[in-house]
Amino acid sequence: MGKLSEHKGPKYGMVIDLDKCTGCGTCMVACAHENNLSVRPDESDIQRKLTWMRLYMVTNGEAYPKTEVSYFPRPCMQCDHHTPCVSVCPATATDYDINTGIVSQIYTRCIGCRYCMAACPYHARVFNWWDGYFPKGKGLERYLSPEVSVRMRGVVEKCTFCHHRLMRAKTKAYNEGRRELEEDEYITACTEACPANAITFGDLNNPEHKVSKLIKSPYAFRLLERLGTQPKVYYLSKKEWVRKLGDNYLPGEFKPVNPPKA
Amino acid sequence: MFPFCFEWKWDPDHFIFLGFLYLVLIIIGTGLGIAFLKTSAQVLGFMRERHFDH
Amino acid sequence: MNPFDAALFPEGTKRCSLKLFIAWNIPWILLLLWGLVGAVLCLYKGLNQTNMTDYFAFALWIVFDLAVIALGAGAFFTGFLTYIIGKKELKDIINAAVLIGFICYSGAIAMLGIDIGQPLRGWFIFWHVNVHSMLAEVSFCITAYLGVLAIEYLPIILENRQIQRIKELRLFGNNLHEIMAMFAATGTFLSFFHQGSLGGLFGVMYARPFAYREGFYVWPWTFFLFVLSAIAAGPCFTILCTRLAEFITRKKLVPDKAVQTLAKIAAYLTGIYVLLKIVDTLVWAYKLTPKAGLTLMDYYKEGPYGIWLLIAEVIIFGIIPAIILLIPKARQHPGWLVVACLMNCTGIVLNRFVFTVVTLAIPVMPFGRFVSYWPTWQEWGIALALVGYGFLLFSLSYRYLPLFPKERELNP
Amino acid sequence: MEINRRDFIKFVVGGVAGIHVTPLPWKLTDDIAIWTQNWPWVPVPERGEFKEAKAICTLCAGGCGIRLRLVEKRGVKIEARDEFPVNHGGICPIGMGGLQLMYDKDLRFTSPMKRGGPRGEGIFVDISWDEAFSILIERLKELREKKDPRLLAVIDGLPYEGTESLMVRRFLQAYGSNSYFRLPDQDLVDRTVNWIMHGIKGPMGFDLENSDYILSFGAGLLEGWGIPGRVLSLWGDWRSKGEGPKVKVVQIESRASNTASKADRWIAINPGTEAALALGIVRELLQRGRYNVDFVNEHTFGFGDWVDQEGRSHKGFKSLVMEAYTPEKVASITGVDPKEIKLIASELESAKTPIALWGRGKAELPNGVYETMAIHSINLVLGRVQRPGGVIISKEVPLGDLGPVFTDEKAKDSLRQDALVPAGITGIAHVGDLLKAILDSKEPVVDTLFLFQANPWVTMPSSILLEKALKKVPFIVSFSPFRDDTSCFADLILPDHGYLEKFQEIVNPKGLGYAAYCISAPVLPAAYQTKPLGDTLIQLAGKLGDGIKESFPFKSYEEALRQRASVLFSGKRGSIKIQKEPPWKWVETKDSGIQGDDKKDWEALLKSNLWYLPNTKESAYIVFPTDSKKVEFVSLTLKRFKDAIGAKSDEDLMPHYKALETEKAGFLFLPYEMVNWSSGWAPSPPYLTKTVFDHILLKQDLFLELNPRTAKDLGVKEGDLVEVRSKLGALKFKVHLSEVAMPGVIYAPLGFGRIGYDEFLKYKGVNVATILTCQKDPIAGTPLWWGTKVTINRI
Repeated sequence: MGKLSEHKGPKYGMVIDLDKCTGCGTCMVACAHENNLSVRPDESDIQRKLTWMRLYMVTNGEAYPKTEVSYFPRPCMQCDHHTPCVSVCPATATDYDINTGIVSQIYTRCIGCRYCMAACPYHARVFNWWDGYFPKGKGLERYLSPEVSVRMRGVVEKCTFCHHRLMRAKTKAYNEGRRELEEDEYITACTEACPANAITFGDLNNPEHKVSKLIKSPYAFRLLERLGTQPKVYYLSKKEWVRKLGDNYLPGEFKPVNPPKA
Repeated sequence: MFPFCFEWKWDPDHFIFLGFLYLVLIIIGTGLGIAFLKTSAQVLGFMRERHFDH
Repeated sequence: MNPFDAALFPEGTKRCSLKLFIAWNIPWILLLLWGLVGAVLCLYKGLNQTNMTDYFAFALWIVFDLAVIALGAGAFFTGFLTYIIGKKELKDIINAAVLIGFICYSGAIAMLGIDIGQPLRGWFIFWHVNVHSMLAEVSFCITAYLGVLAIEYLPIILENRQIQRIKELRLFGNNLHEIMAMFAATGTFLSFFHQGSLGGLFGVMYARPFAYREGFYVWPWTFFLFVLSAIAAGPCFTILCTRLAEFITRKKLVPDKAVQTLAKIAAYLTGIYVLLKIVDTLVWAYKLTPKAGLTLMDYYKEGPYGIWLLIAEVIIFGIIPAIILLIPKARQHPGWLVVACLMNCTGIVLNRFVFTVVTLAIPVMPFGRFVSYWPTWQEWGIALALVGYGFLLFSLSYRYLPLFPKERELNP
Repeated sequence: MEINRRDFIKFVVGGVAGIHVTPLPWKLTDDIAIWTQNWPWVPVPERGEFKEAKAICTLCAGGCGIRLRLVEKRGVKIEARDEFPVNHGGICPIGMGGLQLMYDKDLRFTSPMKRGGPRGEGIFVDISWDEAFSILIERLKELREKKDPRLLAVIDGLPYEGTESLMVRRFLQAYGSNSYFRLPDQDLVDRTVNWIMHGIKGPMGFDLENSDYILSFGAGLLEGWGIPGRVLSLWGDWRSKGEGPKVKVVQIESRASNTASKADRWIAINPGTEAALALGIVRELLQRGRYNVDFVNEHTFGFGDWVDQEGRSHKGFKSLVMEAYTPEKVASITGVDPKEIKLIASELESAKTPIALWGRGKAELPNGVYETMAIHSINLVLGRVQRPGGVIISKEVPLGDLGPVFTDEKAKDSLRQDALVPAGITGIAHVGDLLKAILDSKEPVVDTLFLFQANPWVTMPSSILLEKALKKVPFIVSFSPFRDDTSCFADLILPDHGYLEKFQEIVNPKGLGYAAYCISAPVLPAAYQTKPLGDTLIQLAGKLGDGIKESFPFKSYEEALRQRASVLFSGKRGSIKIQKEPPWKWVETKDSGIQGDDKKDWEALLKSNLWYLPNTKESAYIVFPTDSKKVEFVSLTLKRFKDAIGAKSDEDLMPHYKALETEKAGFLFLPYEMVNWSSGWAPSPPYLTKTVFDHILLKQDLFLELNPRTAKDLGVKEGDLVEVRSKLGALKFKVHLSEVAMPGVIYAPLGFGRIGYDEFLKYKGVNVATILTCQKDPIAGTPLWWGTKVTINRI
């Protein structure tokens, strides 16, 4: 699987600026809407909450009035190296697309063994413990998008970087006789929704794209980078304490960035 | 599992993994087959039945 | 004595009255029924009937699966020793070993069938197999091996006094018996790989520092440790079961020679296993864990699962039974033997529990939180049904089949 | 032939073997698997042609521009419009989830209904529109003929300047009633301040797009303050690394809210003492002489000491501040270090376009008038009025009116009498006044009550009174499209369309820095048997006849809208075309896009969904229509009403700080608001329940947020169940310990404990608003709610 990383084609990735992120949750709602997530009468159990984009609230651990809170929006990391969930799935229900770098999930193939969930350290995968909540005549099915299939009980689902939006964009481009997509032609629902424009989406393999510039920032980091999963979701923050929360560090290991002299 | 499933690849991994699997199945199959044929042979009297003890 | 019932007993053996036998089995049947209710609920309503969550993707059932498959290893290993190595004395215990193996594997597979979210598509594992998945390897091997166990168990059934009367079946049984070595070999091969792969299952989760291990080629060290621990504990479990049977039937069923041979082999294997486990633990604690930016204690800093688990698993239920078994005097002493076997098996179960539950309870993300879990009655029911099923099948087999070839000699 | 055991066994073995060589079992296995992939109870979204429609979002008075993705006529997704100046690409979670509010049947009144169970249970039975009308007409006629028309009361939560609200007031007037009540919100306080300080009766705006330093006195910029879509998107711009001027945000608040944490600096302050800090900052500026001398001298009154007509000399604002708000004093009141005050002053000095903001949290609950004046006085001494990046006080939208109201004799007679529930000096009474009157007065003050987009159950402090009061009202009619909590007490429902199903309109989106008018045509077909409010009122008037009918000469709501718009067009000012140059650039729009043809212009307006009038250099030089023709630090307007407001000293005419008198005992109990949870009239879309953390709501339990130190004093632990009791009542919470909370103060979120709507919202947590104890603002009469003291007991 290592060889995939050298692949030259587009490799879609995301950069989330945590200093811009206000923790408003619009990304979660947009994602749920875009991807036909089921919503149950009670969604307060974080261990069974169906959401592809999850918001984690973190604090700097200081006592009042030095307290500070921040947020980690967490889509699927679309791990690039030896994708932990892909290699373990016994039924090939999830796969890493060499041409996009996107990790797919085939709901009609998944047998619900949940090995992929155990293998994913980001809890990016959620299981359908129940049948989707669509009571008869309540009308909850009326806003469902035909672009994404509704999942059945007993299968695992996860963020797909709104893969159907890529298809949409490609079809459009094809009809206009273009082979290449423009930078902003394909973006995920959360990227489009974020009111603070904290999320940037694009092709990490394309030096022209904003994302590939942003990830060069000294303030850029990835979640649990040292595990070697090579996530394609990057985070930005000027706050040391926030960056420190991006990974596990032994005492003295974390190297603060000194802001570049202006 | 079969070449006509789309995830099938003609790579060593598949050869080794499924190679062994099919080998095992064949062995088990033959074993059963032998026992079955032998028995029928003995029943039909083509073959003398040996007394068997543990 | 009910004549029809008695007519089924193995020749020249004494069995308790039918009434008593039925009474004895009632609790097991109740356990089975409890499990049945749970199973129906889980299959009909879905896995929301359990307390499993997105964090506890694996839970009680997987622990049970891993445990019984490890303990069931006695079957293939004894088979291997009997037919391949040629330890004739073990012929006196092989039947029991096979039966125990059969119970464990059939039970485990049944439980897995409920554990997955889409049982009706379970066979996709085979059809759309991903050859890189340890779980695929496990599924293939245990299903194939269950077939082998069935074949090994079949002749024993066919040796029932009444069935023996039917020429075809008797002959078929005999003929199967003749080529048992072939099946034993196959079983050994299969078992080696799935026991290993069960370990690989966790070892390969390189993004879960608690479970991840380096290894040899595609196999993490847990692969080999699981094989080793299984063949070390399997025989012990076989011994325990036969001892239990002897205790309950108040008869001697297996000659000491057979038991001692197993015990001796188990002793060495346990010894080697514990040594390697200690090495593995040290490498894990001082090499892999720091590499992930963690210290050993980070794993145990919260939640109900503490460092005591490690101590219990490796020292109390690892080193101690190994030592007892390795001292000939001790393992020849019936009491100590049972104690050692018991501790040994406990250690292995603990090991499987830790890899399954604790691995998932520990957050990897720095801002994640520890989670704990307690099964629902449905989960307990399904798990315990396995025990009920085991007792039931063993009791039936003992009553009606020549499970212990030497029973007559030992009880004239 | 007899079958022996052999044959039987042969048969069985043969059979078993036989079946497996047939394809049957394999086919079956396959079919079952295919069945699991197409379970009939898993919905399959209808396919169809994808379309796109543009609209505005009126779930709050923001009027954000939205794009709707449609499959045939079915809405499947809402997106924000980047080109729309109001929200420039921003949208809030509530707006994002809007479609669920349209389609979730149990959230909506799906047809006219009448009460089918006890009051407040929210049990209704469907009736026809005809029946609904005839029930109401009968009652209104009888009330008007036989009783006092003033017994028809209205609680109006519609945007104040909107056409719907105008129609409601017009209906009431034509009917002959002056019992008009609004929900007390910050908009009302702003209007009051605008009136008493600048002499302008209209909303205030904040030109945040041009501010470079934002001093926020508890304004929850990230909790949903103003237009969330706009503010959140601005926040992103302010935080953009790289080009553009760096904008600095300083948050003054007692709780480490998102805004406080994400701001450049957070200043923890004793709750309710903001005014003191503001005036302390003013004093520091005056001390240094670093205030806008020209502006203060030329455009303000009452800065220095002054002499009235009677020749009596009075203390001016400057001497008041210099005497009363010394750093030490302010520090002791607010708990803010004097060094901090100096720092802020220096920052204000060095900033080019600073602004001081007010309006706690979402600025839905009102602040005090004096308090608001005090904070605004920072803007005044810096001359930050009608300037880029400052406060905009004149945002007139030249829409036409609806023509003369025909008050027939009956109406004239009753209107001559005083209102049954007197309003304050602002001329606007609040729900609170009504409820008190209902509960206290022997005489009936209301017979029939109309509810328009009003849900005081959650939007009004001490709403525990609501239940008691509403149960004393003989007949309640709700025109809400949603099964909101207050509507649960209604006897008759004449449901409005959902927002995307009707003509939507926002005049002057709240807090926007320039005059704007957002309007959009229906983009979804009505999902249920509802009727646009405007049309309902027109038909109601028609059926009532007399002057009322004459006051509503329109065929439809749309016609009324067009009549108003035509005046807008004739003015030829502003633009109905969204220009490249954004409206906050302070330049005249080149091409207004108005062609002078009402039909064409109307279509153009519905296409852009926006009319706006940018501020220009000229806007800076307005004449303030006060008595002094200046901005009044000392409000002569208030002087006129000084008896009514009980003003004794000069101070009472000026911005000043006055502590709320609260009980000594107990803990201060403050509500907080969340951008991802509606604490207003619109329900939270079900998807929002996914965004609420489990330390805020877990199953049915709402969490009380308190500092670990406070918890230690109280002897409570994380997760404990406690009872919080105020003068008004008690609520149950679970405890959550967090350093976010100020020691000694306890916090809980607003908007929970709903009794209306459906399983997604109903009975989740408790409604904090119910037990907030209030005092009345001497000027606006609005509730002052941040002084609630409570006792906490473990249970």
